[in-house]
Amino acid sequence: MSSMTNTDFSLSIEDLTVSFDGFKAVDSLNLYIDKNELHVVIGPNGAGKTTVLDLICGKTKSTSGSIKFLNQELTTLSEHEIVRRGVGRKFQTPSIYENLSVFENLEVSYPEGRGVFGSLFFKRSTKVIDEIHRIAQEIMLESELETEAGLLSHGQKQWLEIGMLLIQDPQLLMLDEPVAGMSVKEREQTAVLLNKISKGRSVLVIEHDMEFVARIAHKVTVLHQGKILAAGKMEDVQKDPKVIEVYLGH
Amino acid sequence: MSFIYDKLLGGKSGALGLLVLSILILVVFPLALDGFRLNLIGKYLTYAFAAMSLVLLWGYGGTLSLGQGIFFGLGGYCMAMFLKLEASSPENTAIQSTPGIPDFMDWNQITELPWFWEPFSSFGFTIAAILIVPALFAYIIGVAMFKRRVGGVYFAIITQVIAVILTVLIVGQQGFTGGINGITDLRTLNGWDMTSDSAKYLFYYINCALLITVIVLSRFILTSKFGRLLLAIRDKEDRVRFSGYDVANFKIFIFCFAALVSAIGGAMFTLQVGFMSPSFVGIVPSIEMVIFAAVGGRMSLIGVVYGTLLINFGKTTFSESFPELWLFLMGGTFIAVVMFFPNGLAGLWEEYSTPLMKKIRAKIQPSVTAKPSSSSYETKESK
Amino acid sequence: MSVNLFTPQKSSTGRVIRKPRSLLKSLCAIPVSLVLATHIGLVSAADVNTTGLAVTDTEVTVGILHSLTGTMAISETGAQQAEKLAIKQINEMGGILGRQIKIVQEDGASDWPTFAEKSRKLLVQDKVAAVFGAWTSASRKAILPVFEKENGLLYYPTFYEGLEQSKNVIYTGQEATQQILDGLNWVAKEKKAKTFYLIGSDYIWPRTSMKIARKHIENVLGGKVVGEEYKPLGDTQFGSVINKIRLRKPDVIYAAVVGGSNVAWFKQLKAAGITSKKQTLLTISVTEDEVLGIGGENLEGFYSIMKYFQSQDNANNKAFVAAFKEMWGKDSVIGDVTQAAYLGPWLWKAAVEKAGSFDIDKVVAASEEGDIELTTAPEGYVKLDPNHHLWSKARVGQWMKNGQAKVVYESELIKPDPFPEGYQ
Amino acid sequence: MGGYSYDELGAIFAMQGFSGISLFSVLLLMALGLAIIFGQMGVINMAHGEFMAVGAYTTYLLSSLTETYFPAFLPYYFLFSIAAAFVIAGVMGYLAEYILIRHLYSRPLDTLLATWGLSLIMQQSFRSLFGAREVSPTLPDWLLGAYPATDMIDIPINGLFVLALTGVVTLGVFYLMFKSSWGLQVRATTQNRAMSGAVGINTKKIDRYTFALGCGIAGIAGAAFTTIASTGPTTGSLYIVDTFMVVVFGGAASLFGTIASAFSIAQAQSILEFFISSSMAKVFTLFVLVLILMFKPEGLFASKVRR
Repeated sequence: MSSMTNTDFSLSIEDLTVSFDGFKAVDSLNLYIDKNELHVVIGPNGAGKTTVLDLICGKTKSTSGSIKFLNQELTTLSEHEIVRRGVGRKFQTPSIYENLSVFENLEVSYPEGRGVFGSLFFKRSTKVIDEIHRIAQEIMLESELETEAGLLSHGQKQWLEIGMLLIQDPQLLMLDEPVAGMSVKEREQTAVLLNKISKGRSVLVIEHDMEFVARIAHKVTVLHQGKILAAGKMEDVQKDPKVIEVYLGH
Repeated sequence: MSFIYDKLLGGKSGALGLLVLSILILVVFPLALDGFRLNLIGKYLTYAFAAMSLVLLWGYGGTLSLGQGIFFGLGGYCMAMFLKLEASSPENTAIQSTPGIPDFMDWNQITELPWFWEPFSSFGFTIAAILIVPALFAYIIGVAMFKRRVGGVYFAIITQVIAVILTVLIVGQQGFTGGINGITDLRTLNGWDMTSDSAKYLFYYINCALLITVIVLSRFILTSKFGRLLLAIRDKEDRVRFSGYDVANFKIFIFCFAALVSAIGGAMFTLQVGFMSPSFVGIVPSIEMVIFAAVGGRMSLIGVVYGTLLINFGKTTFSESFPELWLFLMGGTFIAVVMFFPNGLAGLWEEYSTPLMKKIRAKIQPSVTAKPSSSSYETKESK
Repeated sequence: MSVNLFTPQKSSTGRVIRKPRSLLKSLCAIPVSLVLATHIGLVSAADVNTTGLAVTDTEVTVGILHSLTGTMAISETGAQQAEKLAIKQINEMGGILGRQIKIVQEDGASDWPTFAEKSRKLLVQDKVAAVFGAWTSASRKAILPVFEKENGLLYYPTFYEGLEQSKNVIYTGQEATQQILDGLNWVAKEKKAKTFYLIGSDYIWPRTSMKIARKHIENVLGGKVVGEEYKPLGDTQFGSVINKIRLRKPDVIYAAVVGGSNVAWFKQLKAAGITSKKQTLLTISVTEDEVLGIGGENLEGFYSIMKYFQSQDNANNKAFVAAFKEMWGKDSVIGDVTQAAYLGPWLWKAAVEKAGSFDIDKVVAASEEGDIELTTAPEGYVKLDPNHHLWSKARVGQWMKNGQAKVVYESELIKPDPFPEGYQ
Repeated sequence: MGGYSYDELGAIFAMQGFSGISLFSVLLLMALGLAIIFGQMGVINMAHGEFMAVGAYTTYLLSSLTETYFPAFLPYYFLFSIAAAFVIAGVMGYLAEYILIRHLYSRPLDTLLATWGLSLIMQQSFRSLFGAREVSPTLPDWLLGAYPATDMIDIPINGLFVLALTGVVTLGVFYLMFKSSWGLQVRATTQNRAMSGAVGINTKKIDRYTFALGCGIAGIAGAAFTTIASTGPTTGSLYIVDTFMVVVFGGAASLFGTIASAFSIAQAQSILEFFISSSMAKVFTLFVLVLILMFKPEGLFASKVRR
């Protein structure tokens, strides 16, 4: 490996700033994520958590700063190019194709035939079908493959979206509130799922549910008003007086 | 074989639907109707091309164009330019101050054929132009709009404005375009009398053949992964984008294809009706095309053919007997379709015929139970 | 016009044909036997009914094809009313060749392909012996190939740009030169006009008319065109154009603005202080029909050049206006095109009776001999030229506040010249 | 411009400026109602032009009635007809919202189609009620003619009147939307429907009145236009594209944007028409608008929202 300082990290965000009409939603942010790391960002409403994800995946353009993923600069790329570099992102509300079946949802996400003509002549080979079945099993939806996605329960929709990302085998997986609206049992299952899928890739999660965060996080960053308030292991962060003040004072 | 069956004909119900339509337009109409009525049907069917282009673009792609008249008109004008040049031979136009150019140019003191008219003396070039010019124009608009992520309502309004621009331009530059009268008095195609009965039958059958070809081609697109992506883009554009697709390219492609399909309709219109005018380019015809699609069912390639036929037939009959009522009926249909039958005729058919068919089938083969089929993952294209 | 002579003077129009001269003329042109036969209604069915047209022993079918809906309905209403009036009067007088005229009416819906479709229906399905209809040039251009293909006969009522002469069309309105040249001569002479500003709607008729006007102004009158302007159809904003006119200070504004734009044009002229007190304006696109929308107060003192005005003072016209109002209501107004449309059925009647047949070719041949004339025409007298257009007079009318025009000038009979030498 | 004196050029310049301003006031008056409906509610009202025609026909009707029954009242009826146009078009808008629009809020493209259907029905109703001919109300004398500002400058009185009316309506809208509690509720509903409902705003009622207000203003515009053009069954459709361009170009939901957009479109059109042919001026103006919209799809003055 080269001697550059950040090569060890899968994702390195440095000095990232974005402002909307003078309001700095994210302010000189620095954030590093390792391979195999499951990193959780927490913070009160309006702290800029979702904006950070938007910046990484290219939905929002930064005002200044850099985002390097596997040593490639992302800020100049368009959304689909960033995805093709290996970054997957789940949205806050489940974003799936309600009119397509679960199978078709996964098939559409399959990382082949991504061009216009590629998709016209895309063949549903056994390889594709096997891969879809494998992912469906992983996200506990194998029995629902033919169900129209709109008919799934809220939790199942969340899983489906995660599955649609997994089928692309991303190196960085970003999940915005993956257990929102889930039952206790579904949370359990999701925690297991997240632990399993963080092997071999980096995972960046935004979450409110502290109990859940404690269960899954390798590392936690607390964001407040666009800036990092604290970072480190969950138990350390929880003791931090600044963090307590922000959460209680809120 | 199964490729053809599944992908091009759209499986069992799709193939059946196509078969019924083909028999209707290829056999029943020519046998049942006199030349005059058949020619009318032929004219209506050219609008069906535009309506089908909207199925792809709007029904599946979720992008409503209020400017399909642009492409219908461009196709029609390309064909009309060729025919007009043929009709403007120096012998036919000896009476003009400059023989050999179209009459309307002569009236507007133009003494030389404009450069962009010249290539249209070649039939081959004209056919190429009908296929390429509208698609290219759509490509330019598409790149400019979709790459900048102009969509939805804004796209609809901007396409409408482009239709207005084109109409004003055609009307204003009448020395080059024939103005508001359009390009008229087209009689022969390669020396062959277009107005004869045999020609009319031939054009009718060519029109039908092209229509069926377009349906089959569109089916291929819609049953491919591209088709599912279109639906996906319609429902959750961002999700598609964040699954690694350059969404704009897909929209541009389907917009170009839709333009091409409309243009074929326009060219066939000119051949069968014998003239082309700016009244097929502007806002009103463009919105009427949307009506045809909405009434037939915006998700059904075959449904819109029936929708187009029904509306136009209604227009002809009603305006003959109750011209007063026609606009009320048209407006009412429009509102009713939007509010109560968003899937149009095709939706109604599905709702009422499918249970009926099931009942009949159950009576005939009571022992057959649902079994998993190999095509169980196929996208359901409605009829 | 022989038939009228044998008709008791019961109808208002029958009255006007009492001049013995026209009897002599007609008798010269028409075989005596035929005239007699016609009168008694004994023309043998075989002679007349075998033309492939909808003609029976008692009835002959004709078509009326105008826009009843859409933007053109406004203009075309008067024309179809006049045609119906003429047909009703002819029927009351015993019809043509002993046959009553039956009307099939179709709606062109202001849409050119619909015109083409309906004209094909009239000719192919209804097999009508003649069609009275179309208004705009665009609709005529759209149906012309149909009439030529199916060998129909169209009576077209509107004043138009000329440059056309079809075997299958009789043009009962004036072509461009008949309307334009005399008007320009008059304004040059009476108003000592030297500079002209031309303004029209942007389509073929105003442009062709302006082309002819410009040539006449520059080559014949020795005047100067100081501006030429075309507004898109339906445009209602004339501010900039009016300012340009102010800057150029023409002696005459020469206008051919049509449709809804026309109203805006005159309202805004008045609002800009350009009234007949300060400015001479001559228009070729305002008839009594348009005045109804524009309002007489906005037009007062301006001039129109037409071949007919409702206020024309002659016996023919008085009878016509009375009959029209009786049939279509007191408030009806009659414009130039309405009158021209009224001539259609009468010209057809004359030609059919001369030919002794409804057969299109025979009727056209009879029409082309140059001796069909209407002494009963409300506009006075017209004659059908072998080139299918009418000889008629040009008249200048000055508009009054009540929406009627005072005829201030009347030309000699002008020979129609659809392809004018030196004006193309 | 040889051959013209400075006085003449100055006068033309002044009058050309006024025709630009007069076109501006026309465009703005047309667009205000639509800006409210499209900007605040997201509804694409293709029948907007027909609501203008309702106002124009109201004026025509009142003019005929006055002429027949109260000729002495003729100089004043016009002011009343503006109020009547507002009320009648507003009530019709209220009904249209209740019967049609409220079912379609989640489907903006479908409101476009449904209101197009509505516009067809309205057009035919006008034709059945008032005939196919274009009509013009008899205008009071004080509205006709020109005010001779100098020897060479004539200012059209109808232009001044429309300008003043536009000013009054714009101020009224501004007050309603930004200074009244009702406007606050409208804006709150636009920004967050669910939340507004939760804090006790009757969002359904707000929608209905907003739509009615937009249509009412269209009615005023229609009444005002009888001073410059005539009214026919299809008059409304002539204005609809221009109106949409003004609103979209200005950036929906921005009152200031609508004003600025109407101003720039009017000046461009008016100045271009002075130098090139009207149809090319129109083509050119629209083409530039489309180009600009491609780069700024949200319009010139769309507020930047953090999403």
